[in-house]
Amino acid sequence: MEIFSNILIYFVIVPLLTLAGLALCRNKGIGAIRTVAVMGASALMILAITLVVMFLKERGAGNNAEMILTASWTWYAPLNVKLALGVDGVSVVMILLSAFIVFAGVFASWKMDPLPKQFFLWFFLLSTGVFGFFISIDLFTMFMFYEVALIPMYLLIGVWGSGNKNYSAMKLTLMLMGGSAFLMLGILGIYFHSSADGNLTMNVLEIAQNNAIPENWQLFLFPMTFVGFGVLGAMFPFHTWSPDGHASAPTAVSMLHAGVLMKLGGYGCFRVAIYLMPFAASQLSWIFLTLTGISIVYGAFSACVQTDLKYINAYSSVSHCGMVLFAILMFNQTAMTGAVLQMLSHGLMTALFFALIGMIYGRTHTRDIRDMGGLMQIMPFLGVGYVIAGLASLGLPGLSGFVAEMTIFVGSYENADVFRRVLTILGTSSIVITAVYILRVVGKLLFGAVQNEHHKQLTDANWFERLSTTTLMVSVAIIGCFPNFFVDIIRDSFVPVVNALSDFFPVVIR
Amino acid sequence: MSFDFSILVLAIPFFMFLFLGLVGVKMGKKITGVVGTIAMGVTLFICYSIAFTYFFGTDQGQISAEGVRQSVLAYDWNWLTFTDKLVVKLGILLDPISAMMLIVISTISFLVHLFSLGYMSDEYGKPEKGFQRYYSFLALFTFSMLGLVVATNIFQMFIFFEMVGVSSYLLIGFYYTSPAAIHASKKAFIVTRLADLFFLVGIMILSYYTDTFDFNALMASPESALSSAHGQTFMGCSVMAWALTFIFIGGAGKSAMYPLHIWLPDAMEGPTPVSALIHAATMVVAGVFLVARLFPLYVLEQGSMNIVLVVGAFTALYAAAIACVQSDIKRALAFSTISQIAYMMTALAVSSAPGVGEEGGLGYMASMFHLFTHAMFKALLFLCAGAIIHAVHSNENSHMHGLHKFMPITSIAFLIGCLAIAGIPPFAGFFSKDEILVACYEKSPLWGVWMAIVAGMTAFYMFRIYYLIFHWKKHEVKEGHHAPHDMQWTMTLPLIILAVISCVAGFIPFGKYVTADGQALHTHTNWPVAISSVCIALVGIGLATKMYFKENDLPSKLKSKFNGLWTAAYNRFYMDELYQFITHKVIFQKVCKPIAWFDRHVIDGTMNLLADMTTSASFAIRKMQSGSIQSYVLYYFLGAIMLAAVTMVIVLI
Amino acid sequence: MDYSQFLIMPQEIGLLVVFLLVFLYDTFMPDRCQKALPTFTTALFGLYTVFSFFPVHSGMAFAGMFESSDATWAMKAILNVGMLLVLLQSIKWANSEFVAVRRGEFYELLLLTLFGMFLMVSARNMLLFYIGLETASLPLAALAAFEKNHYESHEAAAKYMFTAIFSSAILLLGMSFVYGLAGSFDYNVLASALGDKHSALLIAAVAFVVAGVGFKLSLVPFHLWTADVYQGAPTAVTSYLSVISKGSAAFAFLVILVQVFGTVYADVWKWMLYAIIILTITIGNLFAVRQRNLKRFLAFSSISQAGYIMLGIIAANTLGMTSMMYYILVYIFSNLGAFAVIAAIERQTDKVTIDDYNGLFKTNPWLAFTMMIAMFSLAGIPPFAGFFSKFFVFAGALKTADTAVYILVLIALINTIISLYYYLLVVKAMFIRQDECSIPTLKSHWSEKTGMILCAMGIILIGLVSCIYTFLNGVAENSSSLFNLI
Amino acid sequence: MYLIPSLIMFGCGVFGFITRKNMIAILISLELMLNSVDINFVVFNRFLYPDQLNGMFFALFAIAIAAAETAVAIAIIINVYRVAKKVDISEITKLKF
Repeated sequence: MEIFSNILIYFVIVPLLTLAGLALCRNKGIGAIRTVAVMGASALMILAITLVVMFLKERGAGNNAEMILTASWTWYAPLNVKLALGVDGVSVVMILLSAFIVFAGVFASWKMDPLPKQFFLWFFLLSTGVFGFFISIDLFTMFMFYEVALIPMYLLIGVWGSGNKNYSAMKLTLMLMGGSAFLMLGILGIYFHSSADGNLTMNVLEIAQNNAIPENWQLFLFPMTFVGFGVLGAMFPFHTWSPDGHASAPTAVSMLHAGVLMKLGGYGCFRVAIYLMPFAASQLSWIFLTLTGISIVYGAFSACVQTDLKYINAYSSVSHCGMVLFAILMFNQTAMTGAVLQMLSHGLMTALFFALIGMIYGRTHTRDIRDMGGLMQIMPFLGVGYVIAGLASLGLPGLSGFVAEMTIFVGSYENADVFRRVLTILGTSSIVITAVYILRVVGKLLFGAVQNEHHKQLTDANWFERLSTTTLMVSVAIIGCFPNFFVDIIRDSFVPVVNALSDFFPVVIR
Repeated sequence: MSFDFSILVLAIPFFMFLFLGLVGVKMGKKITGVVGTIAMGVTLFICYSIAFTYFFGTDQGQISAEGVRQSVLAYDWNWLTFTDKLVVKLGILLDPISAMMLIVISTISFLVHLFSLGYMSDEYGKPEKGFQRYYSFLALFTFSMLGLVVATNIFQMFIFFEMVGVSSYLLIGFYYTSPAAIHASKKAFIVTRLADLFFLVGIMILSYYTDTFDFNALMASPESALSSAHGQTFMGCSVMAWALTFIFIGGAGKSAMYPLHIWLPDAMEGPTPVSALIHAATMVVAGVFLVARLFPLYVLEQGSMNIVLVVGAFTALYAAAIACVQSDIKRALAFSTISQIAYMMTALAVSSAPGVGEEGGLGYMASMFHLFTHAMFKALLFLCAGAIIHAVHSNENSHMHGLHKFMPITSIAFLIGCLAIAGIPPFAGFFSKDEILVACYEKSPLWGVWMAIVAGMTAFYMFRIYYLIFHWKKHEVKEGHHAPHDMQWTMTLPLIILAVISCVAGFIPFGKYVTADGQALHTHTNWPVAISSVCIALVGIGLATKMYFKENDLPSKLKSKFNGLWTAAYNRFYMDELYQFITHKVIFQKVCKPIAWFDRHVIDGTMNLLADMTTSASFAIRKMQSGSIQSYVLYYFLGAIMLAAVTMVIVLI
Repeated sequence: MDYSQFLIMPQEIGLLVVFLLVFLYDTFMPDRCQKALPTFTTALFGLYTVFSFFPVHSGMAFAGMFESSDATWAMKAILNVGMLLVLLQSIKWANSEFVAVRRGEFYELLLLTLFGMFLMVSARNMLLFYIGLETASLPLAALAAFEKNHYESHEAAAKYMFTAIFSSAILLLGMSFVYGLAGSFDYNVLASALGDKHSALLIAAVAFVVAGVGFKLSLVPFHLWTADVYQGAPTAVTSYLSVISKGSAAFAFLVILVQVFGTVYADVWKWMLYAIIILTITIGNLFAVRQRNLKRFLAFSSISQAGYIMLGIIAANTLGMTSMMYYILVYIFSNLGAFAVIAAIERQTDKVTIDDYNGLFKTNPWLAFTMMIAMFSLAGIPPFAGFFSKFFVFAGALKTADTAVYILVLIALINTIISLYYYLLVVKAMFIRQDECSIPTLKSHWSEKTGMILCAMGIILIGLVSCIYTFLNGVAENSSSLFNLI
Repeated sequence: MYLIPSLIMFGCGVFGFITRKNMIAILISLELMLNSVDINFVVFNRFLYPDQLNGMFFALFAIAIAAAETAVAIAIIINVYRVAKKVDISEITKLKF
């Protein structure tokens, strides 16, 4: 069949097959469950790498289309809903990121207990949503996959979480779904104004080409979509699901959520909100820039006083994800490239953080940094991993965070207006605050004397934990050391959106 | 040696970092140390070869047709593309100062590697815990520092600025079980990070207007680079002045200029060889090196230059004053370092553009010269201090006294270092310091006198330290302890080498090789300045001898007489407390805590309030469903009537 | 009389045949065979359902009183599917101790009400509509009172009956006004005779008709009977009430509004519905939040769902009509899925509160799973059908391109969050609560299992398989003349 | 004009429904409402559309259905009485909130 000749569809089929495989496993057959999960995750990783290679080949061969590997099949004809696939550089790297995190996530949840089968079922359902979102260029399927990715969080946190999990799971789900309520209205509004001649379409590319959304409608729909996606992107003041949610979620879920799911927000903001509604974007960007600017600093300051490891990371995510949206709103290629790099970087390093926190928590049964100390002596591997994640987070060159942040800052500064510059400098200040809270937690957690005598008996990481974290550490280092590889993939993908914006906004094209 | 080999300068230390870090644990401690040292030796050899090729070798592009020494771009790889014009490259740029720095860094790093073999072991020669980690970090630092000095563009410099910051963090916090070390490493990192923030902003401004990061492009015509901002101003100053000032702040952070100096004394919590390498000889001069790199820009932007001058001169005096009263020998040396670096900074700031007048560019040359000599003798002093600390297991000079008899080699080496720093001919310090003073007088007699006073104070406090360690009174060996003694050859040899260099380095015709414009600068001794400075130094030494050579109560008398001043200086004029106050009381308590509270209670509270409102609304309308058919029907009927009535009102009226 | 006109109503005739056969079986078969009556009825109805899928001729019968079109045919087929599921679920219950003696009546009344609904759906004359409505209403009162030894059942029946009569009086009042204005009961004649003059009487007429039919749809503020009746009535009846009765009324409502009052859409009933939808969705949700009894909980949830169905009507276009029918179909599967689980558990343990369901996943994973996807579908979570139906219903409403409707949809969307909250409460109880489950591992009857499996498959497939929606859209396009007046 | 008597009657019915306690009385009130509507139909037919009979027929149907409704309602009232032993409507409020 024609549909199976497109590699993109396999990003949905493979998780679904994994789901089917898991469903066939016996509840108690932990070996089989793990095998299926690892096979699924590995297959996804191989697919993702293949996709990158294909993408580079296509681009190398001079295919300059906005999206490549496009294909579409009509799904709901009355609304012109299509299963439209296609990727550009941004989606390719996001898919790659997701594949890595799913892979690491499977190993991080190796000893999941209870109900491992159900856990992995939800886990892969979530992955299906994530991958489906990134390969879609049809608003409807995008939105559908987006919600598919959201709802498993409720059960993943509710059943396998810890702490105040009922509250957190409910809050997270309701807030994210609240965002998607706005989003749905936005998408429908876009659809009904997608074309001037009545050929309404859900296809992002066609909508962008038609460029028919009236300006007053853009002003109404842009906030809807931006806030809708922004909630998932932890934009101030809609971020409060994040600390509680992350704190209660099990390790792999935190990883996947912070690592991939929050990226859906940034990706959507760029792909749907700004790309399709450049006029409103240019008119209203100041509001959202202010909010995201606040996010950056606010998250960082909040992280400084937290005592729970996961809360620290959750607030740091608020800050870092704020930077993603912030950069996207800067409307130039460099900053937007930086945003994607930041998504990659934040995805990997937060996943690493959460993996390590999960492993530490699994041993010490506490996440309060006041109760821990000197863990470096007891579990050197985890300690070193934590330091590396921390250094990546505070932007050490050679690790991913630096590359992303610098691209964002330099790109943001390209804008000549004072407002954006002041915000840029404000955002820049986060590198200091980040250093403060990262070093604070590293100092308290890893260094110093052992706080609790019982901790002395604890062991260092197991092989699967090492595999999981090493994958992420190496990825973080690869991005940090060879950024141009990624920049080359990403950069050109922003030409269309910047061109669209240039009608309304003095975009710096350099 | 071809410049193509220069990549090895970076590759070997980086490889050693990974190799020792990953495989070291499996290798055994001693071997790790030896392997690390040998690798550093190889790096040293390559650095020397390259530097010698650059200065003396056959022409590989470093000498232009007019005989001017120019920079050579050995490597330049695209690393990160920002925009079409702004591309971060990683590469190797060889020019006089970077070649000179290669020598300095590799020499000191090698000697520190060697010294650490002994220092990081206990009395029986057994290496300490974390030995492999130590060598791995040393290699990382060496890599970062070398990368910094060969940077081809300002962004590469920034990258390696960060890298040295982190390696310094890791090495200061080497004894990670000690709270003081953790605190010190954190402080060092955060303070320098704050400075780097300004550096970054400076880079952004600079690169935005000049469209380049590249040093060569910037230096090619500094005038056009500066004028590219088209007279844009911000708060009354041109944006370029802002940019350069911000960049200077970045350098000031690393070079511990007032008020960003507070991390350096604390950084002495790290192992002493590390202090010698990082916090005396190499990393702390990164700021000076940065300003020197951008010297052509600074010299045209006098506003920024004046800031550099004022900060440098003030810091020199301030740190010298504090150094006079410190009891911890490493801290005293640390303040001495701050003071000396400020010296270099001042020298740069007073320098006129090359070719202006007879002495144009003298300050620049002098600064670099002082950088070189200071690196040597300060490393010597620190390594001596390391040997002493290793012997007596304490930093406090009250635990020392009278060690001359026990450790003669160390004592002599330390004395040479002191003489060098005090500026007594023919030791190295005299020559470089002398030229700095000349350059200061050129600028204005005020600065000349000012710096001369600092020179005198330097002589005083160095000899104070010397006497307090090696003389003052007889050393009391505590029971059950070994008597202190000179160390094994790995530790003594570096001392001797550095002592020799400190003795002879002054005779290097520095001006011939390292100048601002690549043309040889012929210096001649300015006798009045030279003589006066020696006199001042001698006065300082004499004073110190009077006060501290033999145990007496003069110091305590003076102390009680100037109690306020003494206490203030001893407590470093309360700068740390001020920072503590700002960070903890203001930022932490007044910013972070309220924000966290706001988040939990207001933002989160709003969300919870929405949920609660829904629930309470649900309870509030509960009565509607009273269970009575009659009320149901009443609602029904009223609903229908209302529906009709309201619509009638709206539609018909 | 032209008997050929009966040919365009094969579905009604088929239903009558089923009814007659059941009646004959009940009356004349020996007692030992009576136990098989439920199975017999279900099987027969299954056959009939398949039969009802065959297309019918479009046309009018009885002097324009009865219309058969693709849309009515599809609507009836949808109702049949729902009916079949209800029948499947009630087999075991109908054979239970107290019900067994009257099971024949149960099925006969049920089939009769369905017949009444068919008339409502096809009616193109006020009189036929009224007769259909009453035929659908009256037996339900008897059915609600079916559990003779339960007091609640009787109370439910009383409440239903009194409110039903009251509503029928209101409806009649409205109809009498219409007659006074236009002098006819025929939809087509009425539409042209009413014109677009806005007299007070016309507005009152519209309001009373809306109020009268609003009773069947349990729109706020005409909904107050709903929860009590759903809770008190036997679960089989509740499930029937909640989906079939509502679905047919919605369709008939749509036809009346657009055909009879089409001329006053924009000024009059659009705004009435506007207010009613907001009230319905919000109040339904707010009440549902607190409920602990699952049947009562589903009653309020169904009230708010009715609000969403109304969005398809306020759209007053073919897309809205398609979406509404589709919504009803999806809603049938989702709601009946939930009721199937409730009925199965209630039959064996008599437990119907959410707290009883704590930890259900441990003891009855499949029941919990079915319940969960039903809840997710009702909440509108992809990939379950509820997501698609919600999306389409919003799309239909927004096609009006009216800014006010955007606001309405936004309010509806915000309400989905509240609804998600209470649906998740059920999921939470089943999956997350770790307490000891008070419900032992149950063995469901084959009929219940089949019902649940059908529902689950429907919930999963109806959304993903787009041809159903596309087909319904084709059907609605064929009836686009309905919207000529808008 | 023609509406006034019937509307008054309808109003009485509603008032009766809401205020009476006995279920039978309520049923009578309901009948009052239904009958008032029947009057409407007949009156409209007679005065506005004298050349038709459809209003009359509608009224007939309505009466018939009202009779059926009354029958079922009485049956239910009897049932309630049998189980709960009361016909007071204000006590039939077990199901609420």
